[in-house]
Amino acid sequence: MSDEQIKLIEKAVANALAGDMDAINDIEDRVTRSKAKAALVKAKRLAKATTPAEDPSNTDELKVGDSAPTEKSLSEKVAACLNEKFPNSLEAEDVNGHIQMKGKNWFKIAQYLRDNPDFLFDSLQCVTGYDFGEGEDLEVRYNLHSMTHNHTIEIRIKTDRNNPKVPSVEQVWRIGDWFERETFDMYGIEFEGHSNMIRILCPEDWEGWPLRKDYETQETYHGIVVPKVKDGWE
Amino acid sequence: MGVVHGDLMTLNIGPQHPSTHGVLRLKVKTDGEIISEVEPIIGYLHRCFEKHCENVTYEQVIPYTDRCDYIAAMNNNFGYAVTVEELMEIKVPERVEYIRVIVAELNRIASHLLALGAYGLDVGAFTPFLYMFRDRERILDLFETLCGARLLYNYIWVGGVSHDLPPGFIGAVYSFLDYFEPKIEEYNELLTYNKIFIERTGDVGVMPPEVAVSYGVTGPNLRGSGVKWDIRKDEPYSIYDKFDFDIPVGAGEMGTVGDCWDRYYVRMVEMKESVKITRQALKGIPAGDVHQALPKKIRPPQGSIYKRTESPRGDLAYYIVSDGSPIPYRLKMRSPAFTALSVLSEISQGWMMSDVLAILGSLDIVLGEIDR
Amino acid sequence: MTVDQLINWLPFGTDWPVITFLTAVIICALPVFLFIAVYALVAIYGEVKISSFMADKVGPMGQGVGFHAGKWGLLQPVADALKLILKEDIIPAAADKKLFIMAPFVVFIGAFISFAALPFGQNTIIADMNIGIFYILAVGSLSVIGIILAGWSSNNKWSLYGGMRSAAQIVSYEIPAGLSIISIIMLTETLSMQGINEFQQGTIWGILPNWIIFNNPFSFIAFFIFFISGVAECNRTPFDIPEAESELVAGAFTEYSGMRYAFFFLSEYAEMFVVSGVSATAFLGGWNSPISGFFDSPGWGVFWFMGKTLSLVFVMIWFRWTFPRLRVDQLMSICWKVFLPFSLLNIFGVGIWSLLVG
Amino acid sequence: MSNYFSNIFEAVSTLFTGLGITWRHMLNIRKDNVTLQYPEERWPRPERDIGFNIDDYNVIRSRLQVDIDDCIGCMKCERACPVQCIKIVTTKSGAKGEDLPDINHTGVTSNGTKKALIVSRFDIDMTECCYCNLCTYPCPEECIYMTGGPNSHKHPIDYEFSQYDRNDLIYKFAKEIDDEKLSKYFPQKEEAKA
Repeated sequence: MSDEQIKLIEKAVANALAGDMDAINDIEDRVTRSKAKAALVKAKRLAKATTPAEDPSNTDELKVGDSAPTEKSLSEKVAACLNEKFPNSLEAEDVNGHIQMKGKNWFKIAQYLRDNPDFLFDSLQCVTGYDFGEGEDLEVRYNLHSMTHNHTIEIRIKTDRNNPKVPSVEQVWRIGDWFERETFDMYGIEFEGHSNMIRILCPEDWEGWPLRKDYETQETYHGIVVPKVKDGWE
Repeated sequence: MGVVHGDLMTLNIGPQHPSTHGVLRLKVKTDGEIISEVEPIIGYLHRCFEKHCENVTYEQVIPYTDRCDYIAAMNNNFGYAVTVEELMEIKVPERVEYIRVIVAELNRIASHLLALGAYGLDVGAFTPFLYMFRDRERILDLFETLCGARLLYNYIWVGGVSHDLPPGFIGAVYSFLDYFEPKIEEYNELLTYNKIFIERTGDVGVMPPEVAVSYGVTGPNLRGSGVKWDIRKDEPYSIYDKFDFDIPVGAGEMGTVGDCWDRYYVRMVEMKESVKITRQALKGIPAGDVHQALPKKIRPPQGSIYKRTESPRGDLAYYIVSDGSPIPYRLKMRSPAFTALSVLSEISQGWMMSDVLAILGSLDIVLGEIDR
Repeated sequence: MTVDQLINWLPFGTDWPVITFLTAVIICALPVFLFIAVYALVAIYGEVKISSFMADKVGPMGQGVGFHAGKWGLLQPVADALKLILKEDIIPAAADKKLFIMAPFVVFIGAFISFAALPFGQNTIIADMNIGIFYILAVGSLSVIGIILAGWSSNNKWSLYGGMRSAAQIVSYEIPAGLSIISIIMLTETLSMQGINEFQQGTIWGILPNWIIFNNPFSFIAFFIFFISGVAECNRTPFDIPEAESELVAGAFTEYSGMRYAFFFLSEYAEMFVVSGVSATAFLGGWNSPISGFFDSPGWGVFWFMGKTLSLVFVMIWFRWTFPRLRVDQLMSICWKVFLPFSLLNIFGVGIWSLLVG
Repeated sequence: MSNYFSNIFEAVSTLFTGLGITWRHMLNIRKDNVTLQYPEERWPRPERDIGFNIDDYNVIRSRLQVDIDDCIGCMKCERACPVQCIKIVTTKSGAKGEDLPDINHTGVTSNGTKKALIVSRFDIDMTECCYCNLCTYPCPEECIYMTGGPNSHKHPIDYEFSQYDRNDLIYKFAKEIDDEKLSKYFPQKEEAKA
C-alpha cells in the first residue's frame, strides 16, 4: 500500500475522530476508503479499551447487599474485618468487588467467615479455577453465599504455576470435596488436607490438566487414539 | 438384639443400569441388603463443555448449554443469556422477557414431569410414567412449533429470542394449561397418596437442612428439606418479580421433613406454581419486535461475572470471564445436579438396596449436567 | 375324563400295566401342555393390550406394509414366542453349567404338574385325587427351588440377590395361603377339588350362589388373603421384587436368554393360572354357575371355571400396571404382621361360625 | 394398635382409587389414545392436533440442504457453525457475474447478486451437525436451509436419511469440477501463489 495512501488515511481518521465523517467519505478510491473506515473503527475501539472500563462484575451483590451508596460495599467490610483479624493475609486491597487473598491461612479464614454471626457464609456456591495465561500463575475463585443474610462475596487466591497449592476447605463446606476435586482435575491445583485428591471427571490416569491454556491432548490413551480421525473430510 | 455383620460385598450399580438416570456408576458396599457406603463415580459423559466454550464465540456457546441439562434446555439457555446480557449491559425488550418466562416455566413443567415419572419407575409404578410422558409430549409439541426442536432448542439468544411466537401459540398454551391442571390431581390420586408409594418414600433418605446447605444442594431438593430458597424470589432476575407465586417447602406430611416424599411432593406443587406463572405471563405479554436488541457482534467488555438462575434442578450459575474478544476467556457452569449427587453418599447410609435407587431418583440428577 | 377311566378304557390295559399307565399319563399330559402354551399366548397378548389400554396407548396394531403384527396386533405373541425360540440362548462361561440348564425346567415342572388337580369341569379333570388342594399347594412350592437354582448358578451378584429375595418371599407367603385354605376346608370337610365344588352348589337365601366367599365374613377375608398371597407367589407386582426391573434388571433371570427364558416366562403365566384357578375353585364356586339353574350342565362348567380364572388373571395384570413395588422388608412385615394374624383369626372365626350357624 | 388398622384401611382405600384410575383409562381408550401408527399416520396427527395446523411452523429442524447456484461462497455459515461441520473451498472467478458453461457455474444468484467466487467444495458432515440452525441465519442468499416446514416449497421434509456407511452422510453440495479444468481456466491463480 503506497505511503501517501497511509498519510491520507491517517489524516482522514484523525479528523473523523474529531467529528466530521465526510473527511473519509470523500476519498474517491474505494479501496482506501474502506481501509480508512476500518482504521477508524480500530481507533475508536482502542480509545474505548484504554479508558479504565469499570469492572461490572458482582454488580448484583451491590444491588442486593447494601442500600446506602455511602456505606462501604460488603466485600470492603469483610476485607476490613479480615485485615485486623488475620494481619497480612490479604494480598491486595479490595479491588472492584472481590477479595484477593494469600493462600496461607485460608482454612481459618473460611471457618471464620462461616461462623461469624454477621457474615454467616454457610454455602459455598462455586469454586472456579482460572489460568492467567501461558507461563502465568493459576488462581482459585470462591463464591460464597449466606442463606440467612442472602449476600454473596467472591474470594480469589493466586498460586504459582509449577506446584500450585491451596489449603482445602472440605471440612468447612462439605461440597468443597467435589468442587476441589474438579478444579484439581482441570487445573492441577493441589488442595492440601483434602481427603482423596484424585480426578473426578477425567479418568484417574489421564495426563495433563485439560483447562490450562497450554494443554495439548495426549496422542493415545491405553492404546486408543484420542484425536478423532475422519477420512474424506480434512 | 445385636445386628449380625457379615463381610461387605462391593457391588457396582454400574454405568449401564436402568435407574441411574444416565451414565453413572455407584460403587456400593453392601452387607446383604443394608448399604454401608455409596461412592458415586462420574465422568462417563464428560464432553469438555468448558474447554469448548474457550474456542467458540458467545453465540455458538448456546447450543452447548442446551446439551448440558438436556431435559431443561430452555432454562440453561435462559441462565446463560441473562448472564452475558448483564455482562454487556443489554436491556432486552419487554416482550422477549415475557416470552422467556413463559418458555422457561413450560420447560420447568416438562422437566418435573420427566423427573416425577422416572421416579415412579424407580419405585416400580409403570403407568404414572406413561401418563406424565403423554402430557410432556404436549409441551414438546408446543416447543416444536416455536423453535423447530423438541429437546435442544437454541431458542433464547443473547439479547433476545430466535423467533417470535407463531400465530396460534398463545391459544395453544392456554388450552394446554387448562388440559394439564386436572391431570396433576390424577397423578396425586394415582401415585402421590398411594400407600405403597408412601411406604417406599416416606422417612427414606432424610436430608437435614444443614447437611443440604453444607453440601450446596439447591432447588427442589433443598426446598424439600424445609429451606425456603428460590432464586426467582430471593434474587429475582429477568421479570420474575412481576409475578406472584409461592414457593412450596417440604413439611414432612408423610414422615420427617426432607425425606424422598417431600422432594417428590415439592416438585408436584412447583408444577402448579409454574402453571400460575405461565398464565400471568400469557395475560400480560406486550407486543414488540423480538430481534430489536440482538447485538450484531457480541464482544462483552473486559471483566468477570457470576450470575445465578433457577433451573428445575436448582441454582444454575455461570461464571464468565471475558477479555473483550468475541470468545469467552473462561466459562464455568455451576451445575445443581453436581451438588445434589454429592450428597447421595451422606444420606443413603444404612438404607436398603432398593432405597438407594429411590433416593437417587428423588434427587433428580441429569448426568449431562454433572459431567459437562 | 380322568386318568383311571382312561386306564380301563385302553385295550391292552391288562397285560402290561406299567406301559398302559405311562401312555395314559402322556395322553393326559399332552393336552395340558398344549393348553398351557395356548393360554400363555393369550395371556401375553392380554397383558400387552391391557397394559397399553391402561396407559392410553393402543399397543401393537398391525400397521405398515409387508410383515407386521397382524390385525390388532394378534400376531404379536406369536412373534414373541418365535423370537424367544429362535434366539441364541447363551450360557455364561462362569455359570454352573448343569444347574443353569436345570433351573428353568424345575420352575416349569412346579407350575405344570399342579394342573393335574385343577377341576376344569364336572368330569373334565386330569386326576380327581381326594387330597387335590393339598397336592397343589405342596407342588406349588417346587418352583422356589428352581428360582434359587437360577439365581445361584448364573454366578452374578444381581441374580443372587434376585434368587435370595424370591426364596424369602415365596416361602413366607405360602403360610398365609395354606392357613386360609385350612379355614375353607373346615367348611367343606373334604380336600378333593370336586368335593369343594359340589359343596358350593345351590344358593343361600334363594339369590346368592352358595359360594364359600359369601358363606361367612371370615371366608370373605380369607379369599383376599389367599389371592394376594398367590400374587406374591407368582412374583407379580406389588411383590415383584425378585425380578425388579428398576433394581435387579431381571433378578434371577438376568443371564437367561432364548428358549430358557421362554420357560421362565411360561411358568410365570402358568403359575398365575394355577393360583387363579385354585382361588376360583376354593372361593368362587369353581364350575358352578352364579345363578343356580342357568347353564348348569357339565359342559358349561368349563366355561364358568375358565371365566372366573381368567378374570382373576386379569386382576393380576391390573395390579401390575397400577401399583409401585414394595421393599423386601415391607413385604415380609405385611406377610408376618398382617396376613398371618388375620388368617389365624379366620380359622378361629370359621370354627365358631360353623359351630353356631352350621 | 390403632394405626395398625388405620394403616390397613388407608392402604386398601388408596390402592382401590389407584385401580379405579387405570380402569377408567382402560375403558375410554378410544377417546384419549395417544399413539401414532407411524408408517400410515405421520406427524402431525391428522385429527388429534395440538390446537393449530402445521403451516404455522416458525422453523423446522431437519436435514440441511444447500442450493449451490445461489451460494456466493461468503463462508458466513462455516464461521457460524459451533461444531465446524461445514467445509467450503472457493476459487476466484476472473469474471464477476458471468456464466461459465463448461464448469456449469452460473454467474448471478436467483435474487440478483453477482457471484465473484466459484464454490469448488461445499461439504456438510451431517453426522457432526447438531441441528442448531445457526448457519441458516447469516446466509445473505438464504441458500442454506433445513428441509421441510416453512422451506418445504424449496425442498420437501426429509428426516429419514440414514445410511449404511457413515461417510455417505458427508453431503457434497458443490458441483463436480475436476482440478485441471479449474486450473486451466484461471492460470493467474498459480503464479499469484508462486
